[in-house]
Amino acid sequence: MSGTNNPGGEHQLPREHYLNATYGIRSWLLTTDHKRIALLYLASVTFFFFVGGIFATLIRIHLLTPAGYLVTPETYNKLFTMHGVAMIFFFLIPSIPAVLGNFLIPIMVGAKDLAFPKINLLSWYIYVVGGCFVLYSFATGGLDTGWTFYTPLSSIYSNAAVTPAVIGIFINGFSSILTGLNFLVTVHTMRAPGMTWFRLPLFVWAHYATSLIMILGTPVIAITLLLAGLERMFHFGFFNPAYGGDPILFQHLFWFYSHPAVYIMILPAMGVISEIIPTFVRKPIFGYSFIAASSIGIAVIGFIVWAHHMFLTGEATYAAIAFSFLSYLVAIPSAVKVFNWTSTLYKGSISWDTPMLYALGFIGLFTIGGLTGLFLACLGLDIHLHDTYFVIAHFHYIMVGGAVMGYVGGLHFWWPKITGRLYPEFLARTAAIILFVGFNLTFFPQFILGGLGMPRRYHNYPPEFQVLNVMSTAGASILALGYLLPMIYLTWSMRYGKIAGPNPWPATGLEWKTASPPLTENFHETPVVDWEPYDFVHRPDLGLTGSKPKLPGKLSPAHGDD
Amino acid sequence: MHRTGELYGQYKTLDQQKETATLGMWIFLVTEILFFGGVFLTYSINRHQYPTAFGVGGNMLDLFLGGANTVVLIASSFTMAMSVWSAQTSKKAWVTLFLIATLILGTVFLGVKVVEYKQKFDHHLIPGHGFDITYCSKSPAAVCGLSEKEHADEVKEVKDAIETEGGVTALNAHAQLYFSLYFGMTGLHALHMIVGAGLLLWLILESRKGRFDANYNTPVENIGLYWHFVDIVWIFLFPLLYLINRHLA
Amino acid sequence: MSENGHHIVSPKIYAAILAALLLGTWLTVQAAKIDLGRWNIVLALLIATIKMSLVILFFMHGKYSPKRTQIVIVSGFFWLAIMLGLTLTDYTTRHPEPSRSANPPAIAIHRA
Amino acid sequence: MQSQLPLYPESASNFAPDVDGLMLFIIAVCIFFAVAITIAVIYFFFRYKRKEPGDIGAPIHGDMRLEITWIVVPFFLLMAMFGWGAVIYVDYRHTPADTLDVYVIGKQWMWKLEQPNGRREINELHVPVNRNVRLVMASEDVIHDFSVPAFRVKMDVVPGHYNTMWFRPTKAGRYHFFCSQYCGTSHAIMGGWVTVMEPDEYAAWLAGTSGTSDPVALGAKLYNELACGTCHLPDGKGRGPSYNGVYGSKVKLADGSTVVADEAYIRESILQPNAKIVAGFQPVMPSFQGLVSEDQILALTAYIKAQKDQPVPGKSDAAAPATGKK
Repeated sequence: MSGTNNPGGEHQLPREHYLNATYGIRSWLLTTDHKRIALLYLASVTFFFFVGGIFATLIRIHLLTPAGYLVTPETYNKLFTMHGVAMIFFFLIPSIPAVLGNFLIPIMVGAKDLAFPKINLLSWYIYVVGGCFVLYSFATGGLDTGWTFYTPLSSIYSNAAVTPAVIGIFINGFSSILTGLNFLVTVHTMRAPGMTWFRLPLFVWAHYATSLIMILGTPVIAITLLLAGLERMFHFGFFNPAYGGDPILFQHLFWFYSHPAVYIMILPAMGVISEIIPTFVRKPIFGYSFIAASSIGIAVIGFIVWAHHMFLTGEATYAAIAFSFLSYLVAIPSAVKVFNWTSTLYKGSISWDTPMLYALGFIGLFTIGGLTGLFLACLGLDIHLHDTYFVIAHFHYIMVGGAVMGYVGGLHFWWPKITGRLYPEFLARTAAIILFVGFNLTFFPQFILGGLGMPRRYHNYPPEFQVLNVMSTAGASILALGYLLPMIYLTWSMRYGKIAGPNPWPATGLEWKTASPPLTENFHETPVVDWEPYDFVHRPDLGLTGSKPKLPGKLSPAHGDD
Repeated sequence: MHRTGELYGQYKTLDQQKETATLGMWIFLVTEILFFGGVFLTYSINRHQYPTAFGVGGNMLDLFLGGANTVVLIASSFTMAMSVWSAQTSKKAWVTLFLIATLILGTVFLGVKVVEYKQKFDHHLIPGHGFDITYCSKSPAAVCGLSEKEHADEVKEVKDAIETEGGVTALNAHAQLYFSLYFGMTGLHALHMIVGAGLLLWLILESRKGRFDANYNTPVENIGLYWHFVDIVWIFLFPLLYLINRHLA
Repeated sequence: MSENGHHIVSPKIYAAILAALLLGTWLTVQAAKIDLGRWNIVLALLIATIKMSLVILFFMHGKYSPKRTQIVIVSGFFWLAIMLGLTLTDYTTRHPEPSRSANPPAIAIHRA
Repeated sequence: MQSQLPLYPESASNFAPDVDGLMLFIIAVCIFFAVAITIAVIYFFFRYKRKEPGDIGAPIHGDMRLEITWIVVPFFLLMAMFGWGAVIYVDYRHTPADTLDVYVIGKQWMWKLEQPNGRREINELHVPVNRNVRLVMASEDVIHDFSVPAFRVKMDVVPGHYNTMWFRPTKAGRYHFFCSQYCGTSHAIMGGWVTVMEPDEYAAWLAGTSGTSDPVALGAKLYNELACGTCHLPDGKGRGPSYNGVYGSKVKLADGSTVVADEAYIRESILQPNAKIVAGFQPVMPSFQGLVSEDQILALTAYIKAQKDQPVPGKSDAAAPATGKK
């Protein structure tokens, strides 16, 4: 562990912390401590991740042969639908915000808790109730509409258990809204003295942007699915062509949320990466204000690009051109982030710890995911690539290569803070590399499949596509192993890991100024912030005594943008 | 939930606590704006496409009941504002009285809504297999409680609409779209009213204990914000649903 | 930020707003009875928007709220405008391609 | 035609070169950036590896000139992609005046197509080479999508709308078409072949000259053309019952009654498939009223009769009668 430990020898766990403050099942189920709620979320999103993962595994096994290997078409359709619903609504959207965000945001801004702790607990219960509805739907007939619930397939033609699933996602939406509301209010009103807006960690900026999307977008998906549900249950006609309704309108409403929802998944991961990189490079992040502003930019522009999912529905040509243009604009803030992260590495002091490996993996995969988005935003190419495996590969690079890598990397980075213990470094690096290799082997062939024109959501396919599908399935089996490993050693380390101490890396944020694990109130007394973010030079408390490289003459630190 | 003036652990001052609660409420209302925005959008697109059928549907609603309900709801918004004022000026008895007045007005609104829904049911205007927009014009005037003139107007209007829409099937389909939206929108609104009534009931119970005064009135103020928001939704629903084509009738 | 958002609005103003709202309701009903063509809807929405503004500014104390709250309110409507506006760009600029063939397909039209 | 590991589909329409050119441009830009970033990351990763545990990096906070550069340069590249793409798209959405119009109906889970002269096809599309073809498309139920990768075109088929798309095939041959918008259970088999023919061949095909007069052979040909075999598998495991041995047998219906499978029954099953539903099957078959002439029905009946002596695999005689629609 290349020099990651504080000087000063062995550490001990603090005598009292949030994990041992009270005991018993009630103390967890009725807790209002944001850190415990984060762990409740950790358990529940992990559950859904494995539910979704099992579906994914079955899908990939099924696609080994052109004729379909394993299941009937009905079952296959249910598998990919339930994979999507479980992963998107119950894993990716809550993963980083509700687990890491919940745990860290109050500590990072120097508060004792979120603004509304009871609402925070409520949002977890809402999540659980929504999740139960969806699991009920999975268990009683499944769901075969695709996670997009396009009408009239979902509202009229499907014979599966659509209604409970729609209700479940509707309910779950309120969990998301309340989390976002809590974060926004907390960032506005609960900052510690000295914690100005431009001293906020970029993780908090990213979550601020995410929360904007959660509160502005989620109500729209809630009402949309409610309308589709009413159409299904009571034969109301909102989108039903038999009554003259327009199924395309459903898509407008659906994507008004569901496109920004992609940014709900990726922005927090970008926040995680923006924390990991300066810590392991030991230098200020390059272009702090540009990264912060690009988070907000992505959130805002992300709201005005949704109809690029609908270029080929018969949407007006003029509208399609406008949405394609806007979609290209959203590429710029994403690119700005990637360039700034890369530049941060320049003249750093880079350690090869696990979180850093995840961060670099993230940069690579997100870059590919982002760049392939340029193909799909392009009107001319979308005619060819729309609804093919190219789309599948693209959004898995963003969501799995981006969001999940960020999540797992973040879990490793803050694991010592959450549990007070370190994970086994060698195993963790191995797992990171397995994940990276497995991921690329799984999803890169799908770009080629998409270019060849293989449509998505096919339970069988023409034989010429087989080689690439077999490669993809092989990659998926490596990927599955990559996910099981951290699951095992992280659980193991909760009890047997080496004790970490308050600031093992060391890092500069407020969360590292308190004990690991923190006490229930986070800080003994309200901290006062008098340092700039990611500043290692003026922080003798970090105990870094090594040599400082000379400043290059060309790139002076003072550009007023920090 | 909140005890009088108590400061919660996560806050430093009472002012911070109040500011936080108000900001939180407003952010919640923003989500409500977008929530209702989704239905308003659905309404706009469909009305844009089928103006005739929507006009016929709108004229089947009872303008008197709708108008009266608008007045009732605006009055309840006023009494709600007054109860906030009473709390801010520590007139504790008046807080309770104004809250009770608000609750009564809200209940009247919901009662009228029930009467209207019943009427629509009797007139075969519930979307589904029994839906028939021509029911009242086909039946004798008395069946739908119309005067001879009103009935004659409706017969003519429906006849014209059938012509414009290109057949009774098309008119029925598109009018069903209108009534789906009518029930969807007013139903969602009524649901919000019911939630609001529950919150008011809780406020009244708390207020009777003399909880709210100039120092502590956040719950009255925030539930007041919610109530006004629900009023605003109706301010838009009324013209959009009831007044589409009144000049034809 | 004005005095912590604790501004007390006098009942007289509330009463005046009540009167204005009732007047607005009466006006909108009367306006609907006149045939103004496409302007009927514009007028109805204009009156409703004015009524809404009165409720927000006075009943909901929007006029006396801190700037931050006002930004929250405005951004809510701004996003609503994005949703309505951009969706309408699609619907208002669609021009269905006229079928150049005189005989539409017979097989097309036998929907259940 | 296809190698073991194909990388890109055939190029067979006027749009294919346009789309491919743009594709190459974007791929080039993307590879440039992806490679540049990867090289930078890997180089920095090794070059600035931490030497001493206590080392820190140079406190560089940013550089305005760089920020502006990497906002402005990508912006222009993106606008180039946008503009180029928009040109192709506008071309694609504006049908030229002189098209051959083919009507396309999507239905769970088959395609029905009608040529300008009224000739109908199921899951097959015949078009002449080098002629602008417009597809006018409607759906009977859910949203489908007509997609021909070799032509680089696709378009959703939406219930309640007519959507159109056009292309000009540039190379004779047979190309896959797919349903690209998920439409329910058998989405994956809702596809077929586009046959691009030389103009004279197409004219001959359109006139319906078939070289055979043997009704069984004609029936067999129709059986293939109408894609009856998509559902009516010989082993009875398809979505429709098997024909094998059905003629003259007693067929058990869903309502519990029985009917003898004679000519009239077969004809009715083709024209009004939902009038009598065989026990154990769903009423999913579309009507072929207007799609097949009376002669063709006779040919099909002859073909079905000819399957009389073949045993039904995997089924005992007692269970065998449970078969028998078109």
